[in-house]
Parts: sequence; C-alpha cells; structure tokens
Amino acid sequence: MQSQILTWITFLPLLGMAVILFLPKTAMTAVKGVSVVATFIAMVLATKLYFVDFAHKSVAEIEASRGAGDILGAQFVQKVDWISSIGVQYYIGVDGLSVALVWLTTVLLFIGVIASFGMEKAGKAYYALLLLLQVGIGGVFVSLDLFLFYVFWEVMLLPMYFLIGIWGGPRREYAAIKFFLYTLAGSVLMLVAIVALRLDSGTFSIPQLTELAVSGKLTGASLPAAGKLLGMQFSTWVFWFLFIGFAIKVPVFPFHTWLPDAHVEAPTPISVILAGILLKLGGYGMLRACFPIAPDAFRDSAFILGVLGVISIVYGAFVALGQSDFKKMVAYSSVSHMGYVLLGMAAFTVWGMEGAVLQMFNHGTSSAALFLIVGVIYDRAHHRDLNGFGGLSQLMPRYWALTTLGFFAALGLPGLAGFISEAMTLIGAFQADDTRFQVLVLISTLGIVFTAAFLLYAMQRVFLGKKNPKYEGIEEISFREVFCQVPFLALCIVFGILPYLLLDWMHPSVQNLLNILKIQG
Amino acid sequence: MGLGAYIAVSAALFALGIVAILVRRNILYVLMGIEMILNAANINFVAFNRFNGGGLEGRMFAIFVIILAAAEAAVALAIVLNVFHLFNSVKPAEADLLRE
Amino acid sequence: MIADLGTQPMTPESHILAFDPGTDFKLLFLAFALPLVGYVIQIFFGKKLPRQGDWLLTSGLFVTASITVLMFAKSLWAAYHGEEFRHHSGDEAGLWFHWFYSSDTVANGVSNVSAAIYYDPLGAAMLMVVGVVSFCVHLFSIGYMHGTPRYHIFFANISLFTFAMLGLVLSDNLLFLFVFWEVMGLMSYLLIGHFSHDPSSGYFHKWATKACKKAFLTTRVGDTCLLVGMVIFFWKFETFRFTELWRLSIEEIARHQALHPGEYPLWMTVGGLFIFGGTIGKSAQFPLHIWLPDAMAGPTPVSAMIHAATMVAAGVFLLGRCYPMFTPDVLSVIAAVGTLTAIFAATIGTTANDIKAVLAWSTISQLGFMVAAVGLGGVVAGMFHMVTHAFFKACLFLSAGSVIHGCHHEQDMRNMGGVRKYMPVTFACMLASTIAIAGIPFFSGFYSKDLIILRAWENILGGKFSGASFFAAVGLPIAACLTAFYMFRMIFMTFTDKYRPGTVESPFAHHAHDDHGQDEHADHGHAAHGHDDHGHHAPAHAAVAHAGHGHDAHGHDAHGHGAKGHDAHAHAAKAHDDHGAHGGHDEHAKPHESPLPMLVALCILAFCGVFGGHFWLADPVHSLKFWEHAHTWFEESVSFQSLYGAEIGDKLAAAIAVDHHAEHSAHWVALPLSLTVASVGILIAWLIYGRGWERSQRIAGKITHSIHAIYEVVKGKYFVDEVLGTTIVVDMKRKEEPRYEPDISVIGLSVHFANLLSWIDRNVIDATVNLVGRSGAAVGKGSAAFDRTVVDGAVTGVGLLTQTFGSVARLFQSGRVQQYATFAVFGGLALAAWLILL
Amino acid sequence: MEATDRLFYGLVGLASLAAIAACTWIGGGAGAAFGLFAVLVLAGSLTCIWERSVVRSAFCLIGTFGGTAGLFLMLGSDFLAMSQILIYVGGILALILFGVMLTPPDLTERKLPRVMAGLVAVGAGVAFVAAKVAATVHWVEAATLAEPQHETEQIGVAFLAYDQYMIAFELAAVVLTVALVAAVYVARRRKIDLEEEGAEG
Repeated sequence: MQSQILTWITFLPLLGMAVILFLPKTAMTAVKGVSVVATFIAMVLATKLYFVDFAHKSVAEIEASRGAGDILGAQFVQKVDWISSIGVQYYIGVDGLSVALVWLTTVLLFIGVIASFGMEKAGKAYYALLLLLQVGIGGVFVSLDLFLFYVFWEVMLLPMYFLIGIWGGPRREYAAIKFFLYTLAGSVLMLVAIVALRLDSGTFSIPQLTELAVSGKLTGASLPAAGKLLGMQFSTWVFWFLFIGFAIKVPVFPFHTWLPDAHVEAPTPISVILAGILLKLGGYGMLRACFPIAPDAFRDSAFILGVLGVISIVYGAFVALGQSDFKKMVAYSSVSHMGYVLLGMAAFTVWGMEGAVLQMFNHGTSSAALFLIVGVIYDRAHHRDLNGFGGLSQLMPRYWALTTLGFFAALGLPGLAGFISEAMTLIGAFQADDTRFQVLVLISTLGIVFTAAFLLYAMQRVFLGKKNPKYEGIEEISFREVFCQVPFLALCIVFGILPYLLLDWMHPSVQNLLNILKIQG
Repeated sequence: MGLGAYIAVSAALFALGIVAILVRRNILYVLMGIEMILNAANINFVAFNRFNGGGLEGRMFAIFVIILAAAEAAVALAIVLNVFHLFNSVKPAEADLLRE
Repeated sequence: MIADLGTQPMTPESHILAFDPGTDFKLLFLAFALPLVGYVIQIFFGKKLPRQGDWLLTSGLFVTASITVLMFAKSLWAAYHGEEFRHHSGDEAGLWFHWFYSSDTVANGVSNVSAAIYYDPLGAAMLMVVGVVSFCVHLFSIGYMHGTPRYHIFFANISLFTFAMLGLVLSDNLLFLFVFWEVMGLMSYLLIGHFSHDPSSGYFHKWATKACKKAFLTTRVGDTCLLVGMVIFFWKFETFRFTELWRLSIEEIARHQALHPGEYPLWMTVGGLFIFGGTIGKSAQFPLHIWLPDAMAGPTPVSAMIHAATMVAAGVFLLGRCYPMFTPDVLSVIAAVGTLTAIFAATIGTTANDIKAVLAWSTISQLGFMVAAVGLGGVVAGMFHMVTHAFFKACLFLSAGSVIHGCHHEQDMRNMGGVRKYMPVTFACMLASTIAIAGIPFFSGFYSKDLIILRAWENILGGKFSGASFFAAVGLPIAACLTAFYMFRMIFMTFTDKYRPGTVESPFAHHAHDDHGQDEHADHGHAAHGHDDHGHHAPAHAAVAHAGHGHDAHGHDAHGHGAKGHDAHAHAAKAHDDHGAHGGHDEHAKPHESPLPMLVALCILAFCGVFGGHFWLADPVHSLKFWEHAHTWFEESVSFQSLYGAEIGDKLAAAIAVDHHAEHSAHWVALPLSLTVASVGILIAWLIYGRGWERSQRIAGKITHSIHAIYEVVKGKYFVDEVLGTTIVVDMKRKEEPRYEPDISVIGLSVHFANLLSWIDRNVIDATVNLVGRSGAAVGKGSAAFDRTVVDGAVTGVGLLTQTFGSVARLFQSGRVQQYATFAVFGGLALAAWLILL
Repeated sequence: MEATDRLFYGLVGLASLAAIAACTWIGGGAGAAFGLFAVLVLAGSLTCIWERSVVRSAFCLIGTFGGTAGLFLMLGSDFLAMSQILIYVGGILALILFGVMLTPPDLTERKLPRVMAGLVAVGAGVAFVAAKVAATVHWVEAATLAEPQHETEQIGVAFLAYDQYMIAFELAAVVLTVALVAAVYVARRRKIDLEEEGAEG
C-alpha cells in the first residue's frame, strides 16, 4: 500500500487552515494554537521521514530501479489518477534532492508561525494564508507530475501575494504586485513549455519525461512545425522557457529586482520564509524539471548559466555593499549566495551539483537567521537604516553574539555550513570539463571577499563604534526571538561540522542525475 | 371522385374560413370562420379515413371534433356577449386593451 | 646524517620519550581539544566563574603547553635516534574524521574529504612554540587585562585562537589547514576588535572598530587566494592530503621534465603562486601587510600572541608544508617578495615612534626574512627562524606591553625614557630579546638569521644564481642592519636617559584620561577607573619576585604555576593610588614594575628566546666556536628528509645541493657579513640615540632634515594604505562617527563601485522593470479608453438598435386581434412554404 | 343589391356550374353528386363572407354545413353526416343566430377591397401550399375501397369498448358539461353591472 506520509506532510497544514477558518475571529489564541500544532506535526513527520524512514539507496540500486520506469529512484511514491482525460496523475514522491528541502520547509514554517506571534495585526486570515503557503511549497517539492508541480507552484504564489500585500510595510502593494506579476510571467512561460511537453510526449510524469528526453525521443516532432518556436529547436526553447520561469524565482541576475522590494516590504516571518525556502523552489525546479527534460540544451548553454551565476555572485555582493537598508542588503546577499547554486549546477560535475543542492539548504538556514536578526532590530527601532544605529554591542551583548554567529555563517566561515557548499561549488566548478569555468571560479572569489566586506561593514556600523544615544534604553533580545533564531544557527553549526548528515542523503540522487544527463554527452 | 378532390374542397373551405376571420369586422364572423375551418378539417379526416383503409379512427375523430365544436361554440358565444357588454360594440378593433 | 650522541643509546621502544601511536595521538587530540572545551565553558559560564574563569583557561593552557613540550621532546629524542618521526593518526591509529561523506564507500569514485592528525618534526617544533607562547600570553594577560570590561570574553577568544592554531599545525590536509586558517582570521577579528566594545578605551575604541574589519578583510583576500590555490591542486590531484600532494607534485614535475626538459608545469606555478597569496595575506607580506600595523589596536597580549608569534607564522608554516609543491619559478617569486618585504618594513621600522608600531614593522620584516629563506630553498633555515623569532618577538611584545602598562598606557617612545630604573626585570628581558633579534652571536637570532644569509650566499656562489637569490643575498644583510638599528634605537629611546612623560602630544595615554572624564555614563567611569586601579600594584613585592625565578628551564613550569597563586593574594591589597588626581598629565606618576604573572611570562619567553636557538645543541662546546658553522638542534631534527620523507627529501635536497667548496666559501662570506652588519647597526643606533635624549633629537633632526623628502615618504609608510584606500583615520575631536566613511573596505574604491552598482541596480534594471510596468499601465489606460469608446459604443449602439426595433414592433402590438391572426396565418404559410421548398 | 353584389353572385353561379360540370365529367354520377355538394359548401361559405349583413351570412352557413354532410355521405359515413346536420346546423348555427340577435347589426361594416385582398392573398397562399403538397406528398390510395358497413353499430361499440374510445367518450361528456356551466356563468349579468345600470337608470 503506498505510504501516506508525504500526503500527510503536504496537506496537514491545509487541514489546519480549514480548522482555522471555522474558528471565530476573536479566538486568536485558538488560531495560533492550531497553526502551531499543524506545523509542528508536519515538522515531526518530516523529521521522521528524513532521519528514520528515508532509505539510503546506493547509486547502483537507483540504476537498478530505473528499469521499472522510475528513473529517479523516488521513495514514498503515491500515484493516483487525478484528471485521467488529459493524463494528469497525483504522482508524488521524494528522493535525495528534495527530502532535505521538504524537511527545511516544515522547520521554516514552524518557526515562521512562532515568529508571527509578535505581530499584533496578524489576524486569522494571516495564519490561514501562512498554512496555505506551506501546502503550496511542500507540494512543489514532492510532486513528480509536471501538472501537479505547476498547480502547487501557483498555489504557493497566491498566499504570498496577500501576505506581502496586506501585512507588509509602507510600499507593500507595489512590492506585492511586482512579486506576483514577475513570478506569474515566469510561470506562464513554464506553462507553455509544460503543455508542449505534454503534447509531444503524452505524459506529465517527470520520470517518464526524463526517460524520453534522455533517450532522445523528446524532439517535438508531433507538434506543429516540428516543435520549432521563435526559430529555436524544440528542446532549446522548452529549456529556455522552463529556465526563465525558474530563474526568476532563484533569482538570477537580470530577474532579481523583485526580491529586494518583496523582502523590504514583507513582514519579518514572511521574508524569513521567502528567503529561507521560496528561493529554493527555483533551484530545485531546475534540477527536477528543467535540466533532465532538456539535457542537450542544458549542456550547450551550461556556460551561459555559469556566467549568469557568477554575475549574480559578484553583482549581488557589490550591490549589497552599497546598500544602507539592512534588509535590502541581506536580500542582495541572497542573490549573491544563490549565484553559487547556478554556478554549481552549470559546472556539471558531482561536487558542483552537490555543492549547489547543499548551498540551497545552507543558504536557507543562514538567510533565515539573518532575516530574524533584522526583524529583532526593526521591531525595536522601527527603521532599518544601517547608519542610524551604532554601538549596539554594548547595549545588547547577547543579540550581538547571535548576530556575529549569523553573519559568519552567511560569510562562509569554515566550521559553519556556508563554507562547505561554497567550497564544494568552487571545487566542482573548477573541475568542469569546460575550462572556461576556471575563469568563472576566479571571478567568483571576488564575491567571497566582498560578501565578507559588506557583512563586516554592516557589523561595524550597527554594533561597533560609539554608542548611539538614541537607543540607550533598548531592551535585550527576548526569549521568543532567541527561540526562533537558535534552531537555524544550530543547523548552521551542525551541518558545518558534520556535512555528511546532508551529503549522504543527496549524493546517490545527484550521482544518478549526472549519470542520466551524461548518457548523451 | 379521388382523394385529391376532397382535399381540394377542404383546402378551399379552410381558406375561406381564414378569410372570414381576418377580413370581416364583426366578431361573429370569427365564430363562423372557426366553424368553417373545423368542417374543412372534418372533411379531410373522413376523406383520408375512407381512402386509407377505412378504419374507425378517422370518423371517430371527426365525431369528437363535432362534439367539441359544439361546446366551443357555446363558450364562444358567452365570451362574445361579454365582450359586447364590455365594449358596447362588436368590432374586434375596439377591444384593444392589450395595446400597451 | 645524525652525529651519534656519544652517550650510550637508550633502547627506543621502552623509553618514555618513544612515540607510541596508541596514547600519543589521544594526548595530541586532548591538547588540541582542551582550549575548545575551555572556550565553550567560558562563553556560557565565564562571568559567573571565580576570577571570571581566567584561571580555568590558563590551567587548561598549562596542560596543553606541557603536552606539546613532551611531544616536542619525543620528536627530538626520535631525531637523535635517527628514527623517522612522521606519524599519521589515520594510518597508524585509524583515527579518521570523515567530513564530507560518512564513509569512503558511499562516495564511489568521488574523493571523500577526511582529516586526521599528522605529526612531524616541523609540526612538533611549531606545536611547542604555540603551546608555550599562548600559555605565557594567558599568564601575562591575567595581569595586563585585569579589571577591563569583557575580561572573560577576552580569555575565551584567546583560547579559541590557540585551538585554531593547534588545529592548523596538526591537520594532515590542506582543506583542514584552510578551515583553521580562517577560524584564526575570525579570532584575530574578534580580538583586534576587543576594545571596540569598550568606549572607555578612547582612541583604541575608535581605532579598533575599523582595524578589526581591515584585518579580517585583508587576510580574507589572502585566504581566497589560498582557496583558489587549493582548488587548483585538488583539480589536478583529487586530494588534499599533504603526503599525497607532495608525492604527486614531485611525480608531476618529473613527468613534465621528461616531456620538455627545463620547463615546469604552468598550472603548478599558478597554483603555487595562489597558495603563496595566502601567505602574503596572513603573514603580512608586501602588498597585504597593511593590516598588521593597524592590528596594534588590539590589546598587547593579542599583538604578542597573534601578531608576532603564532598567527603570522602560520603563513610561513604553510610554505613549509607546501614546499615540495612549489616550482622553482614560484620559489624565486617567494624569495623576491620576502626580501622586498624585509627591507621595506625595516626602513619604516626606523621611523616609527610608537613602541608597538616598531615591533609590528619588525615582525613584518622578520617574516620577510623567513619567507625569503623558504624562497631560497632554505626551508630548514626559514622554519628555524620562525621558531626562534616566535619566542623573542613574543617576549619583546610582552615586555613592551609591560612597559606600556607601567607608563600608564603611554605608547609613544618619545614620552618614555629611563624606564630601566623603574622596571629592571622588563628591561632585562627586553634587552635580551633585542640582542637575540639583532643577531649577536650566542643568541638564537644569530644562528637562524645567519643560516638564511648563508643560504642566500650559497645559492650565488654555488651556481644556483638567480636574480632573486642575488637580491636576497644583498637585501637581507641590509635588512639585518636596519633591524639591529631600530631595535637598539627603541632600547635607547625607552630605557636610557630620564623619564620624560608628555614631551609630545600622543593620542594613546592622553586620551585614556580625558576620555573617561567626558563620559557621562556611570559604568564607564568604573571601567576607566579600573584602568588606573591596577596600576597601583605596590612595587614592594616586585623585588621578591625578581629573586625568586631561576634560570633553570625545567623548573619554570611548576614555578610559574606557583607565582600565579601568589599574585591573586597581591591583588587583594588595595594600596593607595598615588596618581588618583584626574587629568593634569604634567606631574605624571613614575612608571612602576608590572605584577608578578606578567614578569614570570616575560622571563619564560626571554629564556626560550635567547637560548631557543642552540641550547640543545648536539655538542654545546662546538657552539662556542661560533666561527664554524654550528649544527643547531633544529637542523638535527628538521631536514628535507625528515620533513617530507626520504625519497622526496633527497630530490629536494638535490635540487638545492651545492658543492662542498661553494658551501665552505659561502660560510666564510655570510658569517662575517652578518656580524659586521649587526654591530654596525648597533653602533649607529648608539651614536644617534645612545647619548642622551636632547642630543639624539638634535642629531636625528639634522639627519631627517637632510633627507627630508625620503624621510617623509618612509614615515608615511610609502602611502600604500592611501593607494589602497584603506587608511584608518581616527579623529578624536569628532564625537559623532562620520555617517559614512569610504575608508573601510579592503579596496576603498570598491565601496564607490558598490554605490555605483546599487544606483545602477535601482535606476537601470529596476527602471526597466518599472518601465515594463509603466508601459503595461499605459497600454492598460489605452485599452481602457479604446474599450470605452469602441466596445462601449457598440454596446450602446446595439441598445439604440433594439430600441428602434422596439418602437417599430410596438406598431404591431395594436391590440387588434385580427391583425395578430393575419400575421399568424401568413407566418404559418411562409414557414410551410420554406419547409416544403427546401 | 348593389352592382358588385350582383356581379359577385353571377361569378359564383358560373363557377359553380363549371365545377359541377367538371366533376360529372370526371366522376360520372358520383362525380356529379360530389360536385354538387362541393359547390354547395364553397358557394355557401363564399357568400357568407361576402354578404354585408350578418344574418344572411349566418343563413349561408346552412349550405356549407349541409354540403359537408353530403360529402360525408359520399364518403360512406352516414352516422357522421346525420350528427353533422344535427349538431352543426341544429345547435351551433342556432347559437350564432342567438349571437346575431343579441348584437346590433352594422351594415356599413364590410369593406369590399379588404375582402377582395383577403380572398386573393389567402387563396393564392392555400392554393400554392395545396399544389406543393399534392406534388410532393404521395399518399397511398387503397386500390379497392372497402364497402361501407353498418357504421353506427361499430361506432357505438367503439364508444363503450374499454380498449378503444371509452375514455374519450367519458371525457367528451365531461367537457360538454363544463362548457355548459362555463357558458352560463360567463354570460350571466352580474350584480355590479346591474347596480351600475340601476345607478344610471
């Protein structure tokens, strides 16, 4: 009997949301209670799934199971016909790539809910939308059917729009609309590609599509004009449409301008979730839906992707250095860190790909901690101008200690998680067969130096130096805020010292993915 | 004589019935016209009955038409009298309350 | 190879000093882990522990130091017995730490990164240095930092730093070396920035906030170069382990030589240069030296430990570890940069007036010596100089700290003078170390520096002539002369003549008093007061301590321990503070000797500094005949063969081998050269500064006036900082921090570039998106207008139409029944016709 | 009688004679009878429309109903012919005459051109449709016409046989009673009208 655990993890928040909707508006404690319980149970299930149930299949076992039409070696698979007329199935499963991200989603949302207790104007609708958001995100990570993937992708988009648009900062409408339209434009392109794939291959299921793509049958022959569009071959334009859809989410260099606005205007818990997991949807989507389905197009344009990645790294770091708004600086640091993901994937080597997937997880934890840190100051000073603070280390020593740990995690200090993924990505990129990647790696080291520069520059303006008389009576960080930050910082340290807790899970799947993509090469 | 002839006669009678209703200004001509039309129908019924197998249906139908025509004439007369009472005239044009 | 001891050989296995893998790796791990445990305890319970936990950490360090000394003794013993002393915990004791994947099998074909302890003679020497120096610094800072705010955090940071340094020395692969390398960078950031959280320290407070970041970012540039170098070597050899790297790189060079003789693989040169970039960053070589002088913003014990002995030596240690991986081209670059730095720093050293600045520049210069030594092929010489330099430079810094401490935080030498009368012990230690660093025979400095110059001359005379070795052979002696000059200039300026406080306006001490005057906040008052408080240690008990400490090396550990207890008792005695009067710096109090723990630390280091070079000489008598080349203990235990294993060692030695004749003649050139140079330096120093302060000012004034332009350039540190935009401007007048100073990042103009980029990001890319948005809105408005006029018009048009039809139709609704009937009939007819017709 | 009336009757007479001649020509004796009855029917209705006064029109209807009864006889259904004469002429025509009596005569009512236009338009339409139907619909004429039997007895049995027309028979009874009651109710003079007349009176 197919194990139900994945469905439970994904749809438990939906249950919570339903219960919340029935509660009266005034019973806020009940609403908070329900949302905490729902996310907590989901987290416990996900933890059990990750540490206990997930079977460490070796690459050989995955290759063996490939014969049975399951090229990815997904586990906990559930396949039920949903819309049989057009061949859509409720086909979910999880493998090495997504199991860590599913777990991170549940942890993030649990902490997000607790962090939202501080927001007084967060009403019943807020918690309902938050839980709906979790359903959307969780669903994307587990779905192995392109249609289902797209549905969850859109489900995730809607609550995010309202959460930013209603509970956001002064320019929230502009930011919310910009975020929504930007991602929607991307997802429209994705939809075109998905439809074309469906028409050509007759199926939505990703493993089958991968199988076809790898064996060269996905050529768009059955489509009008042999699948050519805008003068491009079928697999080329499908690749670019899917890639742009995901690149907007990552965000990659030219498509990133929605991120700073969304972050600046979003309330703290929302920008924690936005940075923590929403950016990973893009990266994960590329690995799951974009590269395997158009392997040769991916191989041809790998260098362009690498260049985009490096630009994101260096550009993000420099622009962050030029910011005076704390949150915008952290947002641009996210752009810079996600650049490594793209560089790692484009390098097309084992360590490159694994570094990318690990970077997605590590960036999730470290950027979540950073945004919580920004939230703490913002709740007290109600402004985010870096030059407006000064000497906070004497006023809030514990807060300064946590911030130092957070900053150095984001900095990529060895011993903390950031370093391993960055080192792996750089080593992997250096080993790429395309020697031009070595130049890219040299340029991206600029990113490493200037990430350190802007973080320490911020540290100096906010914490060191002369005490700002305005914040004489500022009170130390509260227990709840510490409770929210500590898990992420702990994760950074634990996965910094023992990265094999993540890498053992990821390695077989990444190796398998590479073997698949390499078949044609 | 052939079926065609009887049909021709009934058709002509039918046409004359319609003319009676449409042309003459007096309500009573409407009544007469209706009776003519009913007779035309009866001729047809009987003619077809006679020329198509001679079963009872045609004639039975004609009999029922005659019965109902009688009932109808009675009611029609009552209506005519009321209309006359209401509009003090026989001309259907006066009874135009339905205009607006 | 090893001259036999002449004493009966001890059986190797049973002897206590024999290395047995079972216990010794665990001991090493214990030594390595203790500071970390100390750090964790201190961070969480530091404030609540008695004496804020300093005793806990110091005793922890004591245990670590003793383990390292024991281990060092084992390495010496093994050397004397001719055993090969290269132990790897993974191979021998199976102690692996798998890092990337939980075990090798899962990684099928992908190299798993796992670490283990690697212990060889170089590591042993370095370990002993780190252990002893950090123990002394802990001891010293008990006295020095007493009463300052965040006292417990300071101790925690120092011990974590020691943990990182020990980790670096013990790690068997390049990646873990890099990990601890960067953790050390973090600790130097935190320690330099120690005063940035304590506004009462006035000038230091403002200076530290910027200096710590500058230090971290400069070393970060170096670290990134090292990372790239590592990646390059990993790309080719798929491994990080040193032993593998050495073997593979030697094979690669041999294979490359076979293909096209005379040439060396380009990628190895590039990789080697990048790794050397790491050393430049960390060991403050020429372009990236800018952070070391500013690192003096940290407390003196920090400068002593980090910026003199251990951290900066890590860069040279890295060169030692990666020596086989360097191709000759890289070595010549290293030699050139080393020599350049040596001369460059030495010249600036002569002009510095702040005592710690002199020592900082001298450190940079000595590091230049070491790097040049490695570049010239003299790995042994370089490492030996590193070890000896660590000791006497640490001693110099600590004694400088004790002088500053005594003169109430006065750092400018022009305000000191005649301190020997008040601080005899400090003077003794400082003088000993200065003699050692100047290179006077019978002191360790002479042996190590002489070896380096010898190495240079051997290259020239032995036919291994290259531009770099010539530059070194000429440059290094000059640097040695300058070193002798500015060290003795410092001695004469601080210790001779009369005590002259306040002769010149200096930002240090002066502000320590003023600052706490203005501070309106109560608790600051206490902290500032605290500074003066510990100054009052009654000089009385100094005499007792002076007699107590003996010269016996073995005894010093136990003794040190005892002294510490003694000091705790003295702390309680609150003698009257003779200069309690605030402000008014003219009737300044006389300097006083430092408390006992500081003196004990000084003496230990002075002893090691002076005798570190040759005390355990194979034959002490031979060392007296200084005119012959004396094989020091270091050369016995550390050689190419002992470091890199027999076969690699032989190849390396062969590469720099010089025939006996050249070696002998080089010896006869190098030895007299270094002697004359040292004595000339001292003589000049005495001529200018030795005979009274006024006269020295006159003479110095005349000299600087004559070479005015050159003097200004040198005094301005060749404006390297200004070029890189990283000068730290500390304006004590301005109360408010300037909202936005451009001088903070490593490369000043990068901030301007960043602002430009963020402006572009806002106005160009965002603008395009908004443009799209606005054009979308415009299209929206256009379509709205179109919609209103045309479509809407159509709709109303249709409405109009139906209305006309309506009115027409109304005509038919005449109410005349007959009309209806007519229509019905004709309609029916028309329908029938139509049906039939079709 | 005016000139047009005379002209009209002249024409009708001539047409009738022609028709009778044609029918006898075609059908012999039976044809003649058919022709007679057909002419009786059509002429009766024509003059009914044409006649200016309603009374005369009503009386012309007798000819139409009589002619129809004759045709039924020709078609072999004698019970039907008798019931036709009994109910139509005896009953319905009497009613119409009552109607005529109760409503004031309006001699000026007939408009000749309207009658002519109506005759021509409707005649043409019906003629066209009948011609079309005759051309396209081919109905099956039984080769040999079955001899007419004792129709009345059959009809009586059919009326009472449960599986034939019994229900229809009962329903017809119900309809007649309802019509009777309705006619009486609709036509009775209400109290209100009386009061109005009383008030006016």
